[in-house]
Amino acid sequence: MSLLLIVLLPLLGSLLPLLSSNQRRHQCALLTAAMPLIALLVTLRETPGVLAGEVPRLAFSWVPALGLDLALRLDGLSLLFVLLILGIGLLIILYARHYLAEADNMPRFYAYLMLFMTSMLGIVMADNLILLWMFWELTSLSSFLLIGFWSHQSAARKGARMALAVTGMGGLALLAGFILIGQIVGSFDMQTVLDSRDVILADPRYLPALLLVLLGAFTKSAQFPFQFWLPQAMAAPTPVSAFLHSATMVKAGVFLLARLHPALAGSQEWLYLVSLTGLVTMLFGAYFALIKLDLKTILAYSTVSHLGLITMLFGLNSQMAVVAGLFHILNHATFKAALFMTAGIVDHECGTRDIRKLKGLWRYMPMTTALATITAASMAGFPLLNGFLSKEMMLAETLETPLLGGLAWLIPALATIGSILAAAYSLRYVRNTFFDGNRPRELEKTPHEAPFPLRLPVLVLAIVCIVIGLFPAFTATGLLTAAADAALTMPAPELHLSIWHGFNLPLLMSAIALIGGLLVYALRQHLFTFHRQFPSRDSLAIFEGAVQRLIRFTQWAIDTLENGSLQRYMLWVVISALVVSGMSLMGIETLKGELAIQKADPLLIVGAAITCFAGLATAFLHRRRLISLIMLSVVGLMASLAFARFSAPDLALTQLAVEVVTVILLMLALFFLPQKTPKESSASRIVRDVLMAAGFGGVVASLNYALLTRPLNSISDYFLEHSVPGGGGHNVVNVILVDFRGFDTLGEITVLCIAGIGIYKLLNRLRLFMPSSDSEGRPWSPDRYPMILASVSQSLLPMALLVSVFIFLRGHNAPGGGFIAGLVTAVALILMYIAHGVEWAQQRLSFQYQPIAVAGVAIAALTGVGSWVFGYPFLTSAFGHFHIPLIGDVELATAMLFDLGVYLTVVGATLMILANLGKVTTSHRPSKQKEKA
Amino acid sequence: MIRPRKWLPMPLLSVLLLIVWLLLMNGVALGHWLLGGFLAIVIPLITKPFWEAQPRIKKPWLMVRYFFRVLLDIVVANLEASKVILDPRGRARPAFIEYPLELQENFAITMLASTITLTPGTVSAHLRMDGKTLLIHALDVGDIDDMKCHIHERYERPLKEIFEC
Amino acid sequence: MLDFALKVSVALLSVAIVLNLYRVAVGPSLPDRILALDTMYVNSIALIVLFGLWLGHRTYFEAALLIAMLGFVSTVAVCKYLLRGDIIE
Amino acid sequence: MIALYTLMEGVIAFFLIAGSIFALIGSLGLARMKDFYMRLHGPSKISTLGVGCVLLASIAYFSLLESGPSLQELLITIFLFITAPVSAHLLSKSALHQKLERDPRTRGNPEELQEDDDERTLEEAPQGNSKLP
Amino acid sequence: MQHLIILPVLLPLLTGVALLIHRGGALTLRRTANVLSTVALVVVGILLVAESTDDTIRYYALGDWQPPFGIILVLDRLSALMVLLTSLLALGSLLYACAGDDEQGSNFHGLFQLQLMGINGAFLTGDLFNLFVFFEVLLIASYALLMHGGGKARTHAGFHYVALNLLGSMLFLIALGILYGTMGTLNMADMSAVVTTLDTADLGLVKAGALLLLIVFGLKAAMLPLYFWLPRAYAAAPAPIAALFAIMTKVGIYSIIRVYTLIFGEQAGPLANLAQPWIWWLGLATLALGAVGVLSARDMRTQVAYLILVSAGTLLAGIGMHSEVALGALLYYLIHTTLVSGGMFLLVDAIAQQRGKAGARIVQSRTLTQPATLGLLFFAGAIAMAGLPPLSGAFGKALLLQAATTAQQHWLWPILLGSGLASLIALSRTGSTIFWRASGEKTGITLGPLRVTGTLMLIGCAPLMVAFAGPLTAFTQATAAQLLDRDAYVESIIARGDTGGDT
Amino acid sequence: MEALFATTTGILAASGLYLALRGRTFPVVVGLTLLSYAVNLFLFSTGGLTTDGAAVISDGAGKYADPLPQALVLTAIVIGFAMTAFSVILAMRVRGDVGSDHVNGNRVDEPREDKS
Ligand code: NA
Ligand code: NA
Repeated sequence: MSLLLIVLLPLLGSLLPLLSSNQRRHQCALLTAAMPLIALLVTLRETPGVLAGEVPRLAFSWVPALGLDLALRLDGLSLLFVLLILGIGLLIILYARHYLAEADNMPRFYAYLMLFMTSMLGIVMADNLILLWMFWELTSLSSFLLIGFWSHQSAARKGARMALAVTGMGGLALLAGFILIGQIVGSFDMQTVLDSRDVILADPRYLPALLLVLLGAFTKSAQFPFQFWLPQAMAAPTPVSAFLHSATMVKAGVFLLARLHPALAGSQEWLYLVSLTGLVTMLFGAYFALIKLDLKTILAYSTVSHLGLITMLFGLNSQMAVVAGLFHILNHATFKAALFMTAGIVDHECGTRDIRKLKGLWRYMPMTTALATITAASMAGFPLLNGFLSKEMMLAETLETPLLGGLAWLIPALATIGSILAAAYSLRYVRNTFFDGNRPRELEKTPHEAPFPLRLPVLVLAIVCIVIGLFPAFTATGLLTAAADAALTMPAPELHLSIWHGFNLPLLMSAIALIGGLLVYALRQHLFTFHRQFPSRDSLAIFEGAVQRLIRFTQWAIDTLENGSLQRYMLWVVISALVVSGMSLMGIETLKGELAIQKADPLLIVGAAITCFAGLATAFLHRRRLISLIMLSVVGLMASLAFARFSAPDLALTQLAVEVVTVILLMLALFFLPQKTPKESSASRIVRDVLMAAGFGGVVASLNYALLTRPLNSISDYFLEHSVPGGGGHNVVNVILVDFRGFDTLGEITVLCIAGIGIYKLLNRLRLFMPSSDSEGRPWSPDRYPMILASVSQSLLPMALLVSVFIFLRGHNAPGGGFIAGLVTAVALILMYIAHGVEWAQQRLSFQYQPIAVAGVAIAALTGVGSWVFGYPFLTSAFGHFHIPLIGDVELATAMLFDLGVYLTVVGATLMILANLGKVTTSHRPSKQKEKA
Repeated sequence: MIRPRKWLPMPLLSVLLLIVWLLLMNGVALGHWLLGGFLAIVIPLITKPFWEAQPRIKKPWLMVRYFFRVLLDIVVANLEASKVILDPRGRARPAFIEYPLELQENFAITMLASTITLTPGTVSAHLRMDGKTLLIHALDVGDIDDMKCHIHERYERPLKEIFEC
Repeated sequence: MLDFALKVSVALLSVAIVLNLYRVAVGPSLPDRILALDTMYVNSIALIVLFGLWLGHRTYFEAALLIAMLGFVSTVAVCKYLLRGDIIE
Repeated sequence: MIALYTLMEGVIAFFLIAGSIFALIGSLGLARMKDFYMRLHGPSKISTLGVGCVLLASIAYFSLLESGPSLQELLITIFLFITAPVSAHLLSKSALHQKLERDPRTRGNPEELQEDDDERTLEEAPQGNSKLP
Repeated sequence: MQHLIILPVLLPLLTGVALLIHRGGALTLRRTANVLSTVALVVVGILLVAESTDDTIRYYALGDWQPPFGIILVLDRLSALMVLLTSLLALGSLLYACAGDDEQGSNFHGLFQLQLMGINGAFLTGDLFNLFVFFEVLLIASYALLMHGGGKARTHAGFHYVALNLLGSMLFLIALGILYGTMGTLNMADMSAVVTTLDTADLGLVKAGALLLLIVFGLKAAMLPLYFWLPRAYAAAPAPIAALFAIMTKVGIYSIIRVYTLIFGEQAGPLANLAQPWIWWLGLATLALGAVGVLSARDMRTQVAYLILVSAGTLLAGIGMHSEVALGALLYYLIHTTLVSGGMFLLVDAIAQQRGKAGARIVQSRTLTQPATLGLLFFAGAIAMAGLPPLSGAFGKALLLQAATTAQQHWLWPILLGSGLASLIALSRTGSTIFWRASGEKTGITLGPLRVTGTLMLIGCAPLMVAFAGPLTAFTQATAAQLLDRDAYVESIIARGDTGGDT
Repeated sequence: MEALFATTTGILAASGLYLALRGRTFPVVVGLTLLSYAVNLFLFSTGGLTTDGAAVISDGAGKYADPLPQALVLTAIVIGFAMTAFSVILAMRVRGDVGSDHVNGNRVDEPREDKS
């Protein structure tokens, strides 16, 4: 349980500062510090056990499907890191309290910081790979927020994004690597993984898994060639740099190397990949640390270099090297955090971090100078300080490495060069800033010593440096042994940490490093001159440029692909359909099935010829739109005749009615759309479309033919049998519509109703060009409502209504039904609109269309609900034949009520569409008759 | 109290509707009569507002005579027109005739125009907006004035009698 | 006899419809085409009725009635379009 | 009874043939005539009559089949006779509006077919492409 | 409670009808009615999910006509899940809309309910033609809602959307015709039974029909060459509607899952799994292109639209992997992506409102009035969408990655991870521009409680889905197992029919 | 007869599709309508072509046309009508809002977007 506390307390701590206000800064800092402090105490309570070799673990099952458990462990490795994170974290909280300016939002800063602390603790304590990954990515995210904290600075924003992109990429790779490992091992449980080295190394997936994991670790720990994001992260407030980008987050990568060392190390791949990357990074970072001008950038590059060093140690496949690496993690965290804080103090008090502007600060800030000197010396590997110890161990290990075979001497040589450079940049950092002359130039404000609380954390860390440096055996051995135990497959080698190991090669190398560093520092101007030959490369600009290019490329790609042309989009759909159906058709041996071919009579041939002709004419005369429309009418008429011919009178009626309404609608639209289509398509476009259309038609025809010539064993017989006894109707099609498949019909009238309402929406405030003359330029006829038409149409209305009642009532037993009846009524009313105009008709219709249409749907639905009363499912119909004396047999069916709903919907929706459209187009159209009236 | 004007605004229409209903139902069972009667009352009530000017037939018996006269003329006219169409040499004497109307009621004018279209080789092509001149196109006409006279005597006058007198 | 008469009638009406289509296709004017379409509707009524006779059902009565009604409305609508552009005004 | 049947069959056949011949002649007129106004005559009356005949045949047939009067088709006939003239009227109206060419033999020169711009001034002309407010 | 299954269709239908019967009326009343109905729908959804967990497949025979003759609604884990998901998404969108978007045009509330009816119907129906009908209901409602409030962009995108879907409907009908013409039935369970007894001469035809259906569903699901309608339509839609539309692509996904596991699944003999190879490669391509789109987006709405495309590609690839584990994984991802992307549409709109003239465009603009609230929500939403921990997107992706075990399936890894990186880069750019680069006067427009609730409700699902990932994944895995157990499905529908499946 | 019917369906489908691939709204709508006629014929024919079947259940009738596809086509026709109607009005709306009836993406004034 205490393990959970260690992680969760800082998480709680991320909420506490938000409760405080920006004005009450002390309270805020105290609130923030409370939780990690408790966590630290909890950790310390666990420490003796852990040092004694216990590994407290805790696991809750979380997502079994993912192999994710909420599992934590506190082994030596975790403990080392937990202490670093919490210890330095607390110092940072103190430091930040005095570092942040009044304008900075302190609660938010602390919240981010605590969030980061939680995720870091999670990484080091995770006992499950997926859980580790989750915390891993969380550090990237909180780091993003912290780097971008001063969001008004462009560098901060860009630096934050770049860090997120790089570490995010690494994180995703890491996930892939973890999942691969999980697939190899069969579990994400940390201990199982750590125990499965043989399985993992023998698996062919080992190399990809290793590469992916290393990608994750190297991006996080800023290893070459991913080092570039770290210096840019220095746009963050200095406490962040000190905490995340030197002491902790960047250590996550090397932590991971240590953590997975038992599972992944030991192979040649590991040896070469890890140690060489580390070596290169070490040299690269050290070189740039010497060149750079900004204090924090110098420290950032030195961090890169030191991380390289640690990485190299973990790569060496030697147990002692791992111990050295772990030791250096501890040491680097102490001195580098302290150094960053000194840089922050300088920045805070002088307003600049430019090493060229700074000099002689010791006069103004003696204590800071002292602390910086001590910690920098540690960084340089000066004896009696902790940096010296681990560096010497490192040098010793480089001598032992089997790397590079005959060229093995290169490794210690290069390591020594790295150490020389380290000594040089440490010296440069201290001398150029605090000494070297009397007074700084061109400073915005007069420097003075920082307030004590700002120096206190540095002091603490400097003391730690000294204490460890002086009494390594007493202070560090236990912790290191425990950590090494966790990072190694076998018990850690016995540690003999001491200041003095006698005169040996490593000591010589250390000495060379220090003296060489002095020399290099003295000759640094030559180095600068040499470096000036290279064009300066701003990684931020490069990254930003790359992202910009990427985005421009994607924009180009998307704009090219999605050019806004409906034709192209349609074409893709058609091509897809052609490909899949064409391929399937090719798999058919013969298109013709078993059924005998029926003979075609001349009438059918004539009908088919007319239909085809009209269809083709509709297409090829499309540029003359009205003629195309007339041809479409012919097709519609012929289709309806075909339905009649093939024994489907209901279809014939419906097709006919719908066709006429459609044509009226299209004509209404045509008034406002151009009446002709100009010739626009290129010849090649036309050829392409014709081919595509022909292909599509061919496929449709082939499918149709194949289906027509194959026998069908269908469920339809059931409907024919049950229509009369079960549905109470002789017109099977109608019974299917209102009963067997009444649910379809309910959906269908809902569609119609929504279409009406949607169109009403579309017509809202529609502004259109109204042509004052037809396509030939003739002005419209002044005769608005031809008298003869008006006169005849009014007498047709009652007849039409009567006919629609007739068709409605017959529907269940003969062709007809609510739908057709509705269209007849609607068409008759539309005729009124045509003959007399909107105003006239509207005055005479006391009802609105939307309620009618909606009521239709409601009636249909409620009819369905009615069957619940009798304990039947929705839409269950009931019917009965009643014999009433004198009147005769009467059949009543609930399906008729349903059909009434259909009728009303059709009337309402159709009129909603047509009449509303008519209304919209009519307002304020000048006309002589109106003036008269 | 029954107010026939209110409940039966157009008795003639109602009768017509009832007949049409019985025709549609193709039977004379009592149920058909009842439903037909119901519709014959309801539909005129619904459609009443759509009647602009209700034509009043003053002399229904004349109407019947007129109907049969037109029926006969239709057959004759069709035979004549067929002759012109089938004439291999395409002999026709087409003409536009401006026919001055005496009729004033819309319904009567409509009936005249329809009659003219259906009968003697003529189509009523256009009714001028003033409502006083009917433009007639004739397919094969000898003397235009004779034609006008014929129309007037045979159709317009009876219509005038039926509706306006 | 009836059979023969039916067959002849169907043949004649088919020719009539083809002639209508000819006029629809060649025009030359829009009123010509519309007139031809209207005639096609009328001839279709005859055809449907003949079909009912052929089968001995009266199930096609409604179809004929509807063609008559809707054919008229659609002709009226197109004419209105030619005259006024706006059908419903 | 048989005789009546045969007689009725004869009547039906007569109406059928006559009707379809009329319909054909109407369509022939549509196809053959010289100008639109002449083409209008065939369909508007001959075709109508033709269809009417066919409908009469149908009435006769079903009356015979169902041994009782069956006058449904009468409705269609009446409907056609009411609507055909209106269609023809509107069609010729739009033809006149479009000032379609007439056969040179045509006598009479109605003002509707004269080329003048008076109508243009009657309404709307100055509006141009007006946008709705 | 035998009628429970039909309530997800009937409840919104009746509410919608009641709301539409008069255009006017008190706005508050409408809002209340709509919200109450949607809440009731959530409750129904929960009950349905609870009922489905006993692994019995229930059906509701409409009109009391037994399958395969009548239309049935089928309740299994998947349909219950989809219904619940829809109602949750709807509630969030609706709350947001009630803050004022509903007043931008007429009939919003009624159409909203009818849209839900269409979606729920599509999820529940067990009849292929009925599926077509509900597709049309949901489409026409979506057309109308897309146009809510009007505007040039909406109209233009709308026409593309409508025309393409019309073409899609035609293809659907052709496919239906082929399948009916060869199998003689429309009930999906019955089809599943019939497909095993097909004559070899018919196989090619059935295959054509089955693959045409894939085009149709792919069009809805935004599969690669068919997705073109999506970015503009979603970007142009009013925010609450765009949010609701997040479920629309899932209707396509659902249909693909249903049809290609039930009818053309393992048991379909020569036609077994005929669509999965297509779905796999096209899904990967969609995923990749979606990522390109996310990077290319010039405004936030478009960006979220492309994120929808990314998730569609991910889901399709998951289907293409064609294993129980993958199916379970993708269902978890589906829940996540639906809710969170819905929330993102709302959020992006809320942000745009506070940015003055800049609107949703990813350019420098004024400081937001409520940067903290919106920033926090955006951060969470972006993390979830990009698939970073600790939110649900990460879990979904990790589950899918884990499900990829064969060499071919490993293609998913670089593409899925790459798209995640692209999203991360793009969203961090967006976030930094919107929240960090902002300067100048605040507009003073604030987010009302309704908008906050709606957005929070949807984006808040991301952490909730993490906290309850255990039971959720257990449910989705069981759903996947149920989906692949075709025999149980068919037996529980066809065998129970009184009249028996004698085809 | 089957070949004749299938050819007709194919030609209508091809004509409809050709129109649907044009660059203006009106031909697209007309094309989709035409296509829907073809599709309706196609769907209808999947139950087989019955030339002299009875339309309603009666004792004497021997053959019936498959009623199920008819019902499906009826539903499809109605839905198709609703969709066509919507798309027609939408086409007008496009003209009203965008000022052109192009759908080929070339001449639409899209809102200019600032380079970010
Ligand atoms: Na200096
Ligand atoms: Na109008």
